[in-house]
Amino acid sequence: MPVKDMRTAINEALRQEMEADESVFCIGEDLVGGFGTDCGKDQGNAGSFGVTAGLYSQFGGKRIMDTPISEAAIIGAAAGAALVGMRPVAEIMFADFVTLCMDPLVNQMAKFRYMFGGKTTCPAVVRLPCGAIPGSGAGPHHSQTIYALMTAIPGLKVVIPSNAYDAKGLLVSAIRDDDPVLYFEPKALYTESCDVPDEPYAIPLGEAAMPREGDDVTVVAFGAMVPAAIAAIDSLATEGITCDLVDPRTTSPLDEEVILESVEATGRLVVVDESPPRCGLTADIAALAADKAFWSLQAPVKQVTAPHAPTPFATELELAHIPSPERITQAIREVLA
Amino acid sequence: MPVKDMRTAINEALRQEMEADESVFCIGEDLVGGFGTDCGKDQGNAGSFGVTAGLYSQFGGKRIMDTPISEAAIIGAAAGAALVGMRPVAEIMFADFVTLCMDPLVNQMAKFRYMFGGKTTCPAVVRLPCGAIPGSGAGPHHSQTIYALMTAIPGLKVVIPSNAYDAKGLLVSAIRDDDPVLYFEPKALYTESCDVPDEPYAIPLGEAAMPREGDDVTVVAFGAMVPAAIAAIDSLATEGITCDLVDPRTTSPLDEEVILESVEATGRLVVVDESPPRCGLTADIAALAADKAFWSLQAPVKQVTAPHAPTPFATELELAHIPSPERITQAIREVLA
Amino acid sequence: MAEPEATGLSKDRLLELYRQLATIREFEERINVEVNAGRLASFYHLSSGQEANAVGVCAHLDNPADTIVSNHRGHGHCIARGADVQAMMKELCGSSEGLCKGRGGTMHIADIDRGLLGANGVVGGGPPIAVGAALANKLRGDGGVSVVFLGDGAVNEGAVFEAMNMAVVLSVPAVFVIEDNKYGEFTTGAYMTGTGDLRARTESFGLGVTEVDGTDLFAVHEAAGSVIDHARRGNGPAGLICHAPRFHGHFTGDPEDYRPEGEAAEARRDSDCIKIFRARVLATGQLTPDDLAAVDGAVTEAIDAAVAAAAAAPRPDPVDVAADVYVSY
Amino acid sequence: MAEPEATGLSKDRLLELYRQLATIREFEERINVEVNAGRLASFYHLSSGQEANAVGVCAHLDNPADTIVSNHRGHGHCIARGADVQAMMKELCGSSEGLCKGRGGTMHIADIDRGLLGANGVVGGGPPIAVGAALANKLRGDGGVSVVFLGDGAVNEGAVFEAMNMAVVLSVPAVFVIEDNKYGEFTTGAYMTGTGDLRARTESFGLGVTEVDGTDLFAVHEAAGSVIDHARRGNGPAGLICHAPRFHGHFTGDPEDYRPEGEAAEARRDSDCIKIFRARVLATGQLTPDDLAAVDGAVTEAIDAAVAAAAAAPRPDPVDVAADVYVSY
Ligand SMILES: Cc1ncc(C[n+]2csc(CCOP(=O)(O)OP(=O)(O)O)c2C)c(N)n1
Ligand SMILES: Cc1ncc(C[n+]2csc(CCOP(=O)(O)OP(=O)(O)O)c2C)c(N)n1
Ligand SMILES: [Mg+2]
Ligand SMILES: [Mg+2]
Repeated sequence: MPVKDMRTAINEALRQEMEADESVFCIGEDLVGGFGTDCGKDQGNAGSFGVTAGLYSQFGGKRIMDTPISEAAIIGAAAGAALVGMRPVAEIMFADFVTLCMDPLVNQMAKFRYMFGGKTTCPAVVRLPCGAIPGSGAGPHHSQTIYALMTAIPGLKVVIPSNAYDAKGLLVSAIRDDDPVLYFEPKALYTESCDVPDEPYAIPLGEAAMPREGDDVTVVAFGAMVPAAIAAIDSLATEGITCDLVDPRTTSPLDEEVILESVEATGRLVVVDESPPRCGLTADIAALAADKAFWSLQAPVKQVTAPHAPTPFATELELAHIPSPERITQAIREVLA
Repeated sequence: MPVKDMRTAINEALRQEMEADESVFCIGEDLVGGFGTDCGKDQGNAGSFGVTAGLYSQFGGKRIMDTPISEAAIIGAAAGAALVGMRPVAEIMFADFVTLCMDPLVNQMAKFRYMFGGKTTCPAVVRLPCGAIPGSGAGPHHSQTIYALMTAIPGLKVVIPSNAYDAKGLLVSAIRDDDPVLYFEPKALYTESCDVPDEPYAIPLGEAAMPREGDDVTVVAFGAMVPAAIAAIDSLATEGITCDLVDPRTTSPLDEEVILESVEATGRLVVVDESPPRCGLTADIAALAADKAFWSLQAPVKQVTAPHAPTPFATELELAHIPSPERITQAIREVLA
Repeated sequence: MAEPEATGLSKDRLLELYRQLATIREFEERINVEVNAGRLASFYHLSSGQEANAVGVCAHLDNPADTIVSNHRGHGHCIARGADVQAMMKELCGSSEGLCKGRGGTMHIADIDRGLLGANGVVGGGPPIAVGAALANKLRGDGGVSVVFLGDGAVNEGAVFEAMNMAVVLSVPAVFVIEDNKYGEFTTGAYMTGTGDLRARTESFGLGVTEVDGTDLFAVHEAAGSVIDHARRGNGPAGLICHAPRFHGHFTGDPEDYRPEGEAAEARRDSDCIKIFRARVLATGQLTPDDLAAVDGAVTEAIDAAVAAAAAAPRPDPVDVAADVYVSY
Repeated sequence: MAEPEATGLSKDRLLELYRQLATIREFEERINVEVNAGRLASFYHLSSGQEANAVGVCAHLDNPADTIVSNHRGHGHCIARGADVQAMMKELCGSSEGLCKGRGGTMHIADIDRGLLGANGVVGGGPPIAVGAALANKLRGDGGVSVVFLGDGAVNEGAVFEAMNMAVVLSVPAVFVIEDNKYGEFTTGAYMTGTGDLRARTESFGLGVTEVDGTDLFAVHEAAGSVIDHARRGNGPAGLICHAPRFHGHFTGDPEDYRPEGEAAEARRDSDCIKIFRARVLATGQLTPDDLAAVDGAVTEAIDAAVAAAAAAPRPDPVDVAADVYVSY
């Protein structure tokens, strides 16, 4: 099977869904680049991360369009276009900037169907490059994950792929879904590769993956923390400690079943996320287990997260902010102690 | 001691702190009313909830000013004024509208001190009337609590008073605090009264209250759910079931100690909030216990929350959305079963 | 013989426009009565006095692809767009037979089949949505336009500016109808808008703006016709500013302490778009007192029926509190 | 004798202004070198070409209560406002001795003691903050002003419009300096701003706006002087638009695929504010080649020293990752 990185996988999903369905279009800042210039090329830089490369050449300015730097209008417009049946794929250049379009996300898109009596659909996708790229020094305004805030909002679906294969299949599902879907792209993973089929395929939203299986501990990790957890788990395997690793892939809906089954089998749970600790995904999963898998639990539920602090610029601090395989290993050992 | 409702208690804290400190001023929409009209009165309606009544007459337009309907500019301006040493108290008319000023809250105020190397302070207070008023039909855009989203943000402090006495003392502390504080006012409690001293007093941020003490179960409840929990607990007391009720009063910082001590004593925990369930305060507290009080826990940790749905308009649905004393009672019984 | 040229509209058309004006007025006034009588519990933003804005604009939306986006003061827009008044009244009562099953209420009335993309509880929430709907019109080439109603207070929300600019940049058929009733809640538009010159400010974004007396249905109708036509023909967005007073407070129960004594009463006396309409059509002879009385009678009957139906309508089942959050989950 | 009237500035002043221009240029160009050599890891938004905007404006901020609010392309503003270049360079390297202890980095340089309220990673994040600082100036009556720098791309953020309108409504001494370098990232300002007429649009909010050639320090200096004076005297906010090219890509490492071939080289050749300054002061005879060379030498030395100091500066201790989030917690 062809090996592709996550950037390419996402690009392929976009291209194939645009080919398959005329109502799919892309909108955002600098997705194409060069609007208004005479750069003598088909397109400019194709986004901050090159994810949308080639789409303008293939589909033209009616299917992929650059906008002013106006996040609220971009997401509001996606909401309106979706409400009348289009399938916009909007991009917020960095997830950190959802602060500027929370209203169309949280008060509009998320609530349309419910508050309009179940009579509308809003099949919009919002793509959000998120998280830190360790060592890049992106700093406090270009490193946040944001996905926990969005998971809290009834009416939104939230996707966080952890590898290129899932990225493609989940984006295909997100675009075909009739509900608004926030699709987070962990920036640290853009250049990570794996086998990705050329043809389109859909991975259902709400089904967790289990990239590692074991007996001793259940580890649940999200997005960029999945490879970190794999590293931790694989290193412990040499000592004979084996873990289930659950990658929920979507946090809303959440595949509670797979998580609970695993915890019931192992009796021990470590939850890993690169976001700060308060009211986050790790607490959400830990609380789930403390309620519904309580009688199986044999040790405290450990959360491995960033500290309650913004993401710092300096590499040493940035690396101390993002949970490392070592910290995950340590947490696994703790719940086994 | 004089009996006052929460609205009056908040008004008194504002007035007394404005009297005590020239750098305190109020800014927001319709805090005064009548700007630009010739209404022939000292002021108009004094806000949607009358909380700021009388301040304009006493302090004039330099200390309390109405603005255009521009939430981002209001909170951004509060951030800027606080950064140069003023103590603004800004109001967002309904907490639901933080969607429009998330950036100055989350990316600016919250991060200033950290990203500027610890050399700045931002002593701003943002007042946010929040939550549902049962039976008022305020609907999906005028009923949200929002405080869990803000608790997740490093750099912000979050206050949620549950009675008039605390409301005054906590607002005094919030105004005197050198960090940005989001002060949530559960709208359902504006008309609830209790003893409130006339003189100014400060309740430290980060210290929980324990309005009920008991042996069997620890109940943690926030804001408007505190009276609901009291009703539930008092009704069970007649059956000989007694509960600790922890009212954290501030969710950031959180008084972990009081919660954990209580759970260690009772071995059972029910957490109550009127927000939807995902990535919220109830999960946060449950996860805390599942980690740090694990060995004391004798039963699954139960969360009593709104469903994963927006707040509906119709009274029957609204009442089904907000946790009732009956649901709290049932959860207490469950953890005792 | 009368002078039909005076309005340029057929008798049937005039009767229909009058029916809409009268329906909105009766609807709003009845809500006020119901609230005062304690039979409605929420707070409602009434549009009495501003009926001609809604009716004059929506009269031109005859393409099935046309949409409107309304705001918190949306009953009139919804009625003018053809929403069923019984289903609306049921919604305002929170019935499960309401237009939104009682889940949205007064500030969230929507009827997607009629191109009514929702009232909105967030001031300034609507314009970006309308830009999106207009973008869909453009991409589909369906000849539709999207009209958004916003107030003279809403114009200072950042999202509104962004929407205006983006509508121009993407050249979409969005029409911004600014209803200037002189207030945003308890504060004047004159205070809140820097220059006070809303038209110049809006035009500076690159939208042609027409300003009109919103108490004169015929003026609104004519101006809206050209503005909408401009957008429909692919010339990009356009703006319309309608000046008309609100007769009630900001919401039902507003003590109106901020309002100069007698202002509302004066507006009711001298600036009532319904009185002005009646005087005009009677003067031209296009409609007779009997014609109008017949409409009045039918409207009263319709609203009576709506109120009665709403009072008797089924209540939602609490178990449905979390239904319809998603299509599938 | 030369003609000092030609610039109206003393020799000392001219030397200082030149020192600032040259320092910013050298600072930015050296970062580019360091990045290309792999010695700096992050991405940096360089302001080469736009130095005169920063220098010409900040020259007028002589009241201790004056503040500036910068943006992502902020090195020049910070230097012109008097931030220490060694502490800045250390910050860019992530040293614990950096101006922000290595926690903010290139996009968050702040120096509160010098009235520098922070660069900003959020486009459009600055203007509301400046309105707040200006409001503080007004409430305190301290005679200070608050100046915010923003780009021709940032102008379409809703918060910017809100800030402009609110500055007018509250009549605060805020000065909006719009730096038009023709691009927001990879897209032109001309495309992104509906009418293309930024000045008219800004003025429509009720701000007087002066437009100036940002490659001419003297023009910027003069225009900024009146604009700031206007605000300082209590006449409310004002705007200044400076046109000047950016020599580099949007950030270090930008492939600049969107940019017409040779555009940047041409700008370096014909629109270099430093060349233009030099030619002018040499022509008037106010400064000699030796004067300029002396400054150049000192500047190179200072930046050399800064780079060396930054390379040798202590690294932050990972245990401090969560320090200083709060004053107390
Ligand atoms: C974002 C937001 N801010 C504030 C409010 C509270 N609010 C409701 S209506 C209103 C005034 C709106 O004024 P205008 O746009 O002129 O409409 P009008 O009420 O006059 O019809 C305000 C401030 C809100 N609903 N949404
Ligand atoms: C809210 C937000 N949206 C998008 C970005 C990404 N971004 C960084 S700089 C920039 C362009 C800004 O253009 P302009 O204001 O003209 O400043 P210039 O870079 O030209 O100095 C963009 C889109 C951002 N940092 N913040
Ligand atoms: Mg109004
Ligand atoms: Mg620019």
